Amino acid sequence: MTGYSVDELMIATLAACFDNDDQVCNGLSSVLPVCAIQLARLTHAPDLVWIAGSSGVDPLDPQLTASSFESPLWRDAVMYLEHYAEFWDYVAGDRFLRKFCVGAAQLDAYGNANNSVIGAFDHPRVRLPGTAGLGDMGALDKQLIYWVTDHSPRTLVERVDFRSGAGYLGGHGERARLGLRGGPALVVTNLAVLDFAPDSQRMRLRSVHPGISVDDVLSATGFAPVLPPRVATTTPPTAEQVRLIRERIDPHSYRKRGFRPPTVR
Amino acid sequence: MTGYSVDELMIATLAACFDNDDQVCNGLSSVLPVCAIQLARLTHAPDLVWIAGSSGVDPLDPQLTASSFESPLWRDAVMYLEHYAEFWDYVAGDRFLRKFCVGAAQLDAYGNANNSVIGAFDHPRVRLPGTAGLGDMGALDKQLIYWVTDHSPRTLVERVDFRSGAGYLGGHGERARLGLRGGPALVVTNLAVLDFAPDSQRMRLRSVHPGISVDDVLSATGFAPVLPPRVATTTPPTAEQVRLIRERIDPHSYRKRGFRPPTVR
Amino acid sequence: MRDKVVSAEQAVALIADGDVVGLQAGPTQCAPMTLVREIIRAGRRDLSLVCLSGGLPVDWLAAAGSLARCTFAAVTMEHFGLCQRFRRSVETGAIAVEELSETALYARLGAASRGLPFLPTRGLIGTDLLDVGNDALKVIPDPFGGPPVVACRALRPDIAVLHAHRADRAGNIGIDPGVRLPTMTTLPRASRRVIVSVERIVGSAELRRAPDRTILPGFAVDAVVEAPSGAHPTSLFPAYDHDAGFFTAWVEAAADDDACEAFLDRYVRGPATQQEYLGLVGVR
Amino acid sequence: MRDKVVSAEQAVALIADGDVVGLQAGPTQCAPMTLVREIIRAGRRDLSLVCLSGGLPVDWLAAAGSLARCTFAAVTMEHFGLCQRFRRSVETGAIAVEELSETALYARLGAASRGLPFLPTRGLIGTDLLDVGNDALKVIPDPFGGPPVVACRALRPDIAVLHAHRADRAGNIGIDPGVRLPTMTTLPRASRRVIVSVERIVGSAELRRAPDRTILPGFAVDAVVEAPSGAHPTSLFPAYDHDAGFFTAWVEAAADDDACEAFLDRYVRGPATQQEYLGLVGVR
Repeated sequence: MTGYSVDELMIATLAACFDNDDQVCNGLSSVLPVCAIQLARLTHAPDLVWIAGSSGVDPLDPQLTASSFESPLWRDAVMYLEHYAEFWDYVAGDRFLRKFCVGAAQLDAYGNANNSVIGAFDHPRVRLPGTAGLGDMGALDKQLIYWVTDHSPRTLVERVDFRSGAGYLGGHGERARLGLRGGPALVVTNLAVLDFAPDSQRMRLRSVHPGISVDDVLSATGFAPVLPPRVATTTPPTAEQVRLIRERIDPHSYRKRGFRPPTVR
Repeated sequence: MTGYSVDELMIATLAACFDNDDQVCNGLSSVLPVCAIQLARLTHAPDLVWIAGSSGVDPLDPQLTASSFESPLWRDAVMYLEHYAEFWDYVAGDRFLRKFCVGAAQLDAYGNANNSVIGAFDHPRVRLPGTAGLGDMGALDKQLIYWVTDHSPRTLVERVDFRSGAGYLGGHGERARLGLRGGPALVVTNLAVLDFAPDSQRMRLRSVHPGISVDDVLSATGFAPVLPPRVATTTPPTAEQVRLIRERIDPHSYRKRGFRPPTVR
Repeated sequence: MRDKVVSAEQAVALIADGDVVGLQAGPTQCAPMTLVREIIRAGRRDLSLVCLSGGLPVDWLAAAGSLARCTFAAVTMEHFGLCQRFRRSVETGAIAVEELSETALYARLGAASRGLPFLPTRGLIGTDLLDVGNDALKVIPDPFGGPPVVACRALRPDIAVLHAHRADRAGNIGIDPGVRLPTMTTLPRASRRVIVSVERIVGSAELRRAPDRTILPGFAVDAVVEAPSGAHPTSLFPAYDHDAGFFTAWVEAAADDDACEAFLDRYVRGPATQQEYLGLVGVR
Repeated sequence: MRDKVVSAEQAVALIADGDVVGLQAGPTQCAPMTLVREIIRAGRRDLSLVCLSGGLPVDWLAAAGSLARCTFAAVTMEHFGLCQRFRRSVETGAIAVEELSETALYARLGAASRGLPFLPTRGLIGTDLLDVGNDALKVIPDPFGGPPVVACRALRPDIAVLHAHRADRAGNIGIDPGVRLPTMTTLPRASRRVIVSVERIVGSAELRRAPDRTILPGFAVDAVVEAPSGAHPTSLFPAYDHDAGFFTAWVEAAADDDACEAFLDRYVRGPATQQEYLGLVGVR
């Protein structure tokens, strides 16, 4: 077995965000983060506490299905968390669950996210699923890690149609002035990895995936990200990581859903 | 078996307060209300829902001990209520648990209750146990049913040293003007039964127990209660009620604790 | 003992046109589907739905024209995609929307269940959801000098509708070991009345063997309906998973107006009883 | 896996003089008595105790001079009467008091556990507890136009101390079927650090057989101490009842200064280990 596909690269990149002392949960429609959490637990972060589906703590024998929110995922959990009083209490404090993987329909240059509407709120062109927990996570002291399977000018825009979740708002410290701590930390897409420039808090290209050029990324992005002097190449997954993903974590390839045929010219 | 003692009369009087559709809980140090709840369930109110020790719903086989707050009391409960989110939620709403039996160290002419201090709050002569749930119950839309085993000028006073629980405050509608509904409904003592005059909301003598005169009550009371034209005699418990209390509900006579030797001249 | 067990039809008679209805449902998780079908069969209109993150039942109610309004944190069927009938009804303005974050929705329900006028959240700050004219949300100062919070006004549904594993005739509701589903107890505590469908009516003695798995006391439940597989096609673990084939069939039908109506006629309005429905969908 | 199991002495080393200590205890119900004895043995001073309705452990801590302050809804040993040493310390001014109603205390802890600056309650209105200079309570208007409520400022103990049935080495805490004791989960969620003593350390596999009976996740627990009968003389149902004879002996000793000191020397400061203590009090 040689090679890897982009989903596997993204999983390995997300996995590297989790430290051994972290706790992390996954939400709805989050097969990629689930694979990343599992990969981290099986490699560099064996003590990483996973709250599967925001419900089951530290499952021993999770069964990945097409859903990242159904009961098989937290098989053999050591504890169930009640969603309102337990899960959200642990999130809302400042000690636990400091990192969140977030998928969003639209993401803008300052890391604000939209899962609500395209168009006007009251008469939208597209009614999206809704903010769910994103409207909370964005306002709390969390590191948001965005993942995007469809890096395109439609998903990465200069300004979101609607802010369902607070990123750096207009940038340049506006978030902190509103009294909010934390904020977006990383954006992992099917083309590149981006972070946020410290001063302007505008999205910055950090690395392009092997085989993707900086120009590929720029033409697939709906705004001009900050370009550092040198753009690295994303570290590809190791053969062992790929093996774990394919054989152990996701043998049925649920992770492939949500990826379109390559959109890069 | 003939006759009855005053604890049994009080139990029967309290039991008559509970209707078949009510829910009722008991707190700490509440053997008398527990006996009354059980008596009601065994006689006129078989469907009365009892939340034993504010913890166990509808126990089938409660075992009365010296404590009214330990686990044997809710043996064979159909549900346990968590104290904060479940018990207090059901209390704080306006649909359930509309009546509360309350014991207090001091009670005043307008039904305010003190379980906090005798003397000044910061340097009390006597530090009492504390308000517990009384400070909540008094502010909610509940009917408070006070029970007093030691009717004396020390326990029934013109004005409590400290308001741990709101009754009618200064009377004459002050409670309602503060936006509070409900309030004290009945006071069952070892000498008499009192309620509250509709206009002044001052305590009013309703009935004296058999063998007790109105003057006995007045000289044992630290204020002048409202006297209606006719003061009835409290209905004594029936032989069947006494038998149930003695043989079935409280065979070990825990209910006798807290009663002093007769204080009436 | 007041016997709370009634038919689905009798239970749904407790719901009036225009009511605020709290619905227990996840994207594919446990919803009271027998009762949802009955609501549609009974032709209820102008309902204001309150549902944390419901999927297919929200889509059905939208498709049947039962909804005037919906309060939610998400409406989605997860891997089966957006709820297309709901989505279109919102886009045409037929259904008004109150979108809340999860903590804000919990705060609104929690305030109602606690008899409070509001509860605060630190969520939503920095989002546009505070700027869409929602008068149930107010940014207020912290009286102790910290940063402001969002006061979320109590939301008290007229009726809560949910599904669980078992109940006794007095209406005490028990669940099998497992996660307590989101809003499963908050929603009924917040609501004026409560209807619960269950897999099985059992004797109270069965509940008394594990009182810590009783989630609602009978005094707070108005009606209980026995409905085996009553969450189908949503999941009720550990009893059964969601029916992926049925979800897919609905997604396909929902794409077309006629197919959608035919689907509702066949599966929702057609079967007169739960047994008939289960036979039709091939369960058991 | 980070192993959380330590000795009582090591656990209590996490508590500093002057700390705000949240104590799980009822009037005669489950308190972490092994840890309370260790706090006294270690000579901790100036503690601010937070305890919903504790009894004997509060009295012991008062008698030992460990307390500067106490936040409570009640301090009582129910049928064993008032806590006489605590009472006298308050009457002499040696211990300052913050008395709260139950909902106000829950609101203060609940706000801390939810990361909120305050939570409101409708309790306390009309009582003098709002007029004793407690700056953690403020009557505020309802921003939606209803009657005012009492905002209760978040109270975040430095450390929570509690006792339960079992834990695994990762610090996941499990209980036997029964009531979840008041504050048993609220208090640790509100606190910066958490110490739990348990009857038995078990393998994680035992907890995984009934995850709905795990009440605290290991990541939120800092230290676990194995202490069989570690709640004695308070009760831990269904394992054991409170020890009425021992309570009575304490009540008698507490009536006299010398007898009180002798009692503490014998039962609290004397035994070096839990086994020695249990031998002394005749348990097992």
